[in-house]
Amino acid sequence: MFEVFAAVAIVFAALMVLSRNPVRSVLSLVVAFFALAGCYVLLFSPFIAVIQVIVYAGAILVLFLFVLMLLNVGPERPEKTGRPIQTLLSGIAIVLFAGFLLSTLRHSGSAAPRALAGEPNVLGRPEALARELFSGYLLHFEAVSILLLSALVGAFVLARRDREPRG
Amino acid sequence: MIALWVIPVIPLVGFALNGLLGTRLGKGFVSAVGVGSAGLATLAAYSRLIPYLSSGGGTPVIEPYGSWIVAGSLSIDLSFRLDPLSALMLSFVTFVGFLIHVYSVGYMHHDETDAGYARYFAYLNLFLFAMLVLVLAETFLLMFVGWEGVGLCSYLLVGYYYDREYAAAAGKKAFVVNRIGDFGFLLGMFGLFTTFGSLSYSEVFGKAASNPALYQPALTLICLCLFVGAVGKSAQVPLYVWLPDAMAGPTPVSALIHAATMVTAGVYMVTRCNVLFRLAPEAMAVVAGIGAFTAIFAGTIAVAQNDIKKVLAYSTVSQLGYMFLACGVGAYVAGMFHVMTHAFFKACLFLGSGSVIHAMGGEQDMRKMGGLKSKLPITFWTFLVATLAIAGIPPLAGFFSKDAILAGAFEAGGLRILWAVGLFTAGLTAFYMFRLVSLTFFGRFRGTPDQEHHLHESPPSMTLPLIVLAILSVVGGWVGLPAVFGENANVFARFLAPVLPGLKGVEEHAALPHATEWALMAVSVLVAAAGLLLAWSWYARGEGRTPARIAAASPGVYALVADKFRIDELYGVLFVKPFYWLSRTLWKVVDVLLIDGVLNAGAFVVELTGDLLRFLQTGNVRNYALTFLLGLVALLLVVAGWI
Amino acid sequence: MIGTIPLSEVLIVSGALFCIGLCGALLRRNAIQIFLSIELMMNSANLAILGYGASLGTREGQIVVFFVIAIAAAEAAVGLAIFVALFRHTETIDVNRINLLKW
Amino acid sequence: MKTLLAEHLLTVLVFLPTAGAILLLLLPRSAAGVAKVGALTVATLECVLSLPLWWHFDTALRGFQFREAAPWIQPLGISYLLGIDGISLVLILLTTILTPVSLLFSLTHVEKEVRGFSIAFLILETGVIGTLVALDLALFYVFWEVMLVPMYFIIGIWGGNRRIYAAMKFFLFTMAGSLLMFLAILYVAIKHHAATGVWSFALEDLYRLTFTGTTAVVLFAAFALAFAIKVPVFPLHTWLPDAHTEAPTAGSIILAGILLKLGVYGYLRFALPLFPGTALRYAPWLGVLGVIGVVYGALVAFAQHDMKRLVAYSSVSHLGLVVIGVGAFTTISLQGSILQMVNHGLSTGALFLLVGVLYERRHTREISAYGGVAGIVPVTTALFLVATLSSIGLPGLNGFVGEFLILLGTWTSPHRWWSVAAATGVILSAIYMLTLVQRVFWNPVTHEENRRLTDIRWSELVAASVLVVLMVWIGVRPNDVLDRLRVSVDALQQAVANKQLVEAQVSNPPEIAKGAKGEAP
Repeated sequence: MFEVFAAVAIVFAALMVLSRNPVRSVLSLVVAFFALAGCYVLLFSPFIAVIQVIVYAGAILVLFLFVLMLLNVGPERPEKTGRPIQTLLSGIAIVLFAGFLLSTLRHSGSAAPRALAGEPNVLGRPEALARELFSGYLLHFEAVSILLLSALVGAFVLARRDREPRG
Repeated sequence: MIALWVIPVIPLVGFALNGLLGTRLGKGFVSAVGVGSAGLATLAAYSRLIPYLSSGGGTPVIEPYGSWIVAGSLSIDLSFRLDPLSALMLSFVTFVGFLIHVYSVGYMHHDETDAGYARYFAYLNLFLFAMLVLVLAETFLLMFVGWEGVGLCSYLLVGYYYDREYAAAAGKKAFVVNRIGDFGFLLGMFGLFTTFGSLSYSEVFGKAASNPALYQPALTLICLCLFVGAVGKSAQVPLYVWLPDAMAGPTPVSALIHAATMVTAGVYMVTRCNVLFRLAPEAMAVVAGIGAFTAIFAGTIAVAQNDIKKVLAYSTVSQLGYMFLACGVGAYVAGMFHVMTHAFFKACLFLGSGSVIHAMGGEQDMRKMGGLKSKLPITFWTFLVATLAIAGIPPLAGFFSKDAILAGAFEAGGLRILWAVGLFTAGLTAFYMFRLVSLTFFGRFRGTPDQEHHLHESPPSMTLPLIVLAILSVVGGWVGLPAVFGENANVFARFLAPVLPGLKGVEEHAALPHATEWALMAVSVLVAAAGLLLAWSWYARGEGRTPARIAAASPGVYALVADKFRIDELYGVLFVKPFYWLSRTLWKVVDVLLIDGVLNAGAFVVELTGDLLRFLQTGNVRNYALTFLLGLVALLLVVAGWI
Repeated sequence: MIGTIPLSEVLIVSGALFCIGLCGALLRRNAIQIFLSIELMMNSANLAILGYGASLGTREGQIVVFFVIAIAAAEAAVGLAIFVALFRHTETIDVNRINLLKW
Repeated sequence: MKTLLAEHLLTVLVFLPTAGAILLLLLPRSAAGVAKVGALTVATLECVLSLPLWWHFDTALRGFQFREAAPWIQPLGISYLLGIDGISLVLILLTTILTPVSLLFSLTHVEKEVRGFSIAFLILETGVIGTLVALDLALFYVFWEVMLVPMYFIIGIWGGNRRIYAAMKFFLFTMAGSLLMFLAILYVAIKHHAATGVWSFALEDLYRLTFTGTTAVVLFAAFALAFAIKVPVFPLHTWLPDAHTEAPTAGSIILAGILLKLGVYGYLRFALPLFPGTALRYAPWLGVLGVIGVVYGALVAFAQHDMKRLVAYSSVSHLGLVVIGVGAFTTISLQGSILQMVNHGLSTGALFLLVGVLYERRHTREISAYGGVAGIVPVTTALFLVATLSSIGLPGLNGFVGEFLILLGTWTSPHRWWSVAAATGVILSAIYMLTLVQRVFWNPVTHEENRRLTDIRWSELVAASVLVVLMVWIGVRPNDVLDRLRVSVDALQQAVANKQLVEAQVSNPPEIAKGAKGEAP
């Protein structure tokens, strides 16, 4: 099951990157995120999976779509002056990095402990999660809420059309 | 009995009152405070002097008032000393000072604003304070306080007419040249401190007198340093150049500071340190040499001057040289005697010239005067008395003091060259002084009709001091009659004797035989009389035709003398110009070019590097991301140990 | 094993997604696509965190991911606002044509 | 309240200005008048509070007084240690007097961003006093840098035309030196840890360390460089004319009056007792640089046509004299140097103030723009004359005592010729200062606009009079100051001598040796 979700996620992620049309990119990513949400469920995190669907796939990516439509950006045109060196270097770097990453992860993955503590569905139960979140991580939670508030204000200020002189 | 500190503090209070309030309260108040404080100081001084004199005056009175500076092994007390030497100075400084304050009331009354008048009297009082500190001090450092203080007042009073550039420049010159002397004085004090461990007179002189052999090696240099100070203050060659310029100040100032009191401080100091100087014969020789040279050099210049005050200024320089000549040959008493008599007659001469200038409406050129005898009778007669006194005509004061100096120079032995120079200078003095009198008071009036109309005798506040000083110029010498008039005739010498303690291993000159002394007197009187008569016949009778012929015969020499041997110009080329050049060069080259240049070069390298490196900043986000990734990969490779 | 899933598998998937995102971030020129790629990379990290959390049997993995998602939301809002402002200013969101950072 | 003051007087003195600055921060930006008066009030209160230090200072006690101690950054052994001896005492009083004086002067002369100006000044005062009372190297460094920032702004915002250049130069010069010093401080503290196993930045702990060989030379050089820049010693002086000239009048007063002294203070408090052997080995160089500074500063001053620049170069000359006194290291010359720092603060402060009086009326510092103003502004002239005389060392005023002690003390040291060379400064200073006076105040009036100058204002008069009164006071009763320096200077010399012995005994020169076995210097 996990392999299926993973395969879908990887394929659509690749589609997202390869597509020249940004709208198609976003939609591919939505699919990839749904697949990831499936993975999360299998990793005993149903609550996160739900958030992934609602917040990430639902809210954030829809916001991207809005912006794309607002700006009305067409598909990426091929560049006149290619940047071969940069592309080449990027390729090399990515390959090196990927190789390094994958080889390392394979090893570390196998070395990691695999014991399960408690019932899987206990681990993922939302009320247990909430209890822990609002006891041990209350301060962090509040901090994040302030961060969101300021992001809200910041986004408003940045995207405001009428730029009267400030300060 | 009044404490000694009260004497200088009275004029200091006067200074403070006049300085702070004088402008507001008007001339009446200023005169009252100025003259009053000088008078009170005189009274206070005499209230100490009379008991001191009547008690015989042998032992010095030292009044300590606590310590001033204590640091490490240095301990300077604030203390005053009354001994015969300071008593002598005190007596005439206060009295002449007071007379000149009185004179100033008349002299300054008409030509200045309230503010200027207050300033004048404030400075004058401050000067009196500083001079009294100088005279009464018990330590070298305290003397230095007065020493620099009088220099300051000289600066302020010479530059009194500050809106005239030459006056301001003259004041500055006076101060700076004096500072050069003070530099020597300072070094002398340092030497004294390291040699004797103290700067107090009693300790220094006591140690030196009790163990001359121990201290003798260090003393020559110390004495020379101290003498540099005296050269500056008393306007000797080569530092005399400020004194003639100092005539830019008001005339009473010239009388008080630049004739009677301040400029004699050098002589006072050398006399004060006679114990040290007598242990340093080389230094004494230098003193005598400089003194003699100054006497004849300045006397020569005086012959060719036409400005009435300039003649008197060079005459002062010359007379001061005379005093140093006396000190240099060991005739300290004669030197101090001349200081005193000179104070009387030179003050009288300056005040008289002030009266003349006053009458002439500010004119100082003698070529435009003449025939003032009848217009200014009191001035004329007092001036004549003082001239005869300075020329050395018996029985006026100058005769005795000058004779004592010449006798001392003669005694000193050697080739008697010092004596010859002194004698020649005496003749020169008589000549140029009578030239001055002839040009000013005899002959016919050569000024404008306007000036002639305006001629008048000065007010009593000016003539009274003249009369008093003239009387003193007559009788002042009688306290120091030479030995030929009897063994105890020289009251002055007997009085000052305690100041000149005997020194082990230093022999004193034997007194001259009476016959020689009579002969010397006769010679000096003859020379003086010759000078007088020559001047009289050339300038009063001949109306200057003979000297004009002489001048025309050798124009170069005459111009050189008239231009004061162009010493100022020489100094300009030797010191002033290079100084200007050096200061500008150091600034522009070392500071701006070298130091800042090096720094700016450093800054430039940084800027250049930045200019080059900034091309790495393409502004392309992907480049940054790529660089970031490359860095990360490299780091990972390093961590993994692949590189 | 997490249940039946080996941790290494989770991590490899995560790594693969990360590399794909990296390719996108480096090779795409459209700013929005770059942004999307970054979001993908973030999700790959989330996957790894959840995998570790599950394998260690703690809830902390989930809590961290929860915060990451919250912050991602904030970041997306501000980032997109910047793009809007940028687009209004330069009429493009092609990062090769935007070089305001250039010296 | 009473005990707070009694036991924590130094803390109160350090932070009272900061508290005042915070209060001012609460004011609206436009409340210029309140900000001025408020800052002046705080500074005056500070001055009043500092007076008990003067009365209650025990002149017989060796070591530091009015001590306070509290832990600060414990893991690193950094603590809040305060205390003063005679040397810091006189400089503290100089600071607390000059600050209100400059603020008083600024009452009528600062219009731009008054609140910011007042705040900068108060923070500056905190920095200076903190530097003077800190007995912990880390604390000292913090205050040392705190001092830099407000001064940078004072020059950069309220300065003259080239203020940015001047502020930059000032900042870079000072920063360059202090960074080296910071490294040296860290190194010394690390060595202390290595030697004793305890972290400490406390000065008296670090005094016990002994450094020899190259280590000592490098460390000493780092300290000395920082302080030499601040003084400034001859080739490092070029920031000073620019900073002084461009700074606003009040800034120049503080800069010349106080900040420069901290260089010498730092040298005496840190560089010298920490590395006495090295310091004394290189003292001849210091003295020579001082001699060059005296003559060079005076000569260059003479060439200036900007009044403030002239006074600034005269500072180079005067501080050169102070450096000579320190280099000669005799009891007399050291006392003279410290006294001369105070004197220079007063006389140069007064000179800058009075130049400021003219500048604010005529808006030019060019000497040639003046001439003959003595008759128009007599009171200013009189005060300027007194300040000049104090500056050129006229006996009876303060400058003389300091100069005399330095020259005499140096004369008694092995370097007699320094004294001779430096004594020429007596002549040179008279030349350039009197030339300035002549060209500004005497001579005929050549510029008609000068006839409309108004004489000194009350606030300016009070500010200047305070300085003049102090000049006369120190000139007449120098012992009041010298008494407070005596024991401190003595202790310093003794500590240096003791430690030199220890240094000589250390067998393995390049490495750090154990402390002097609990022998407190």
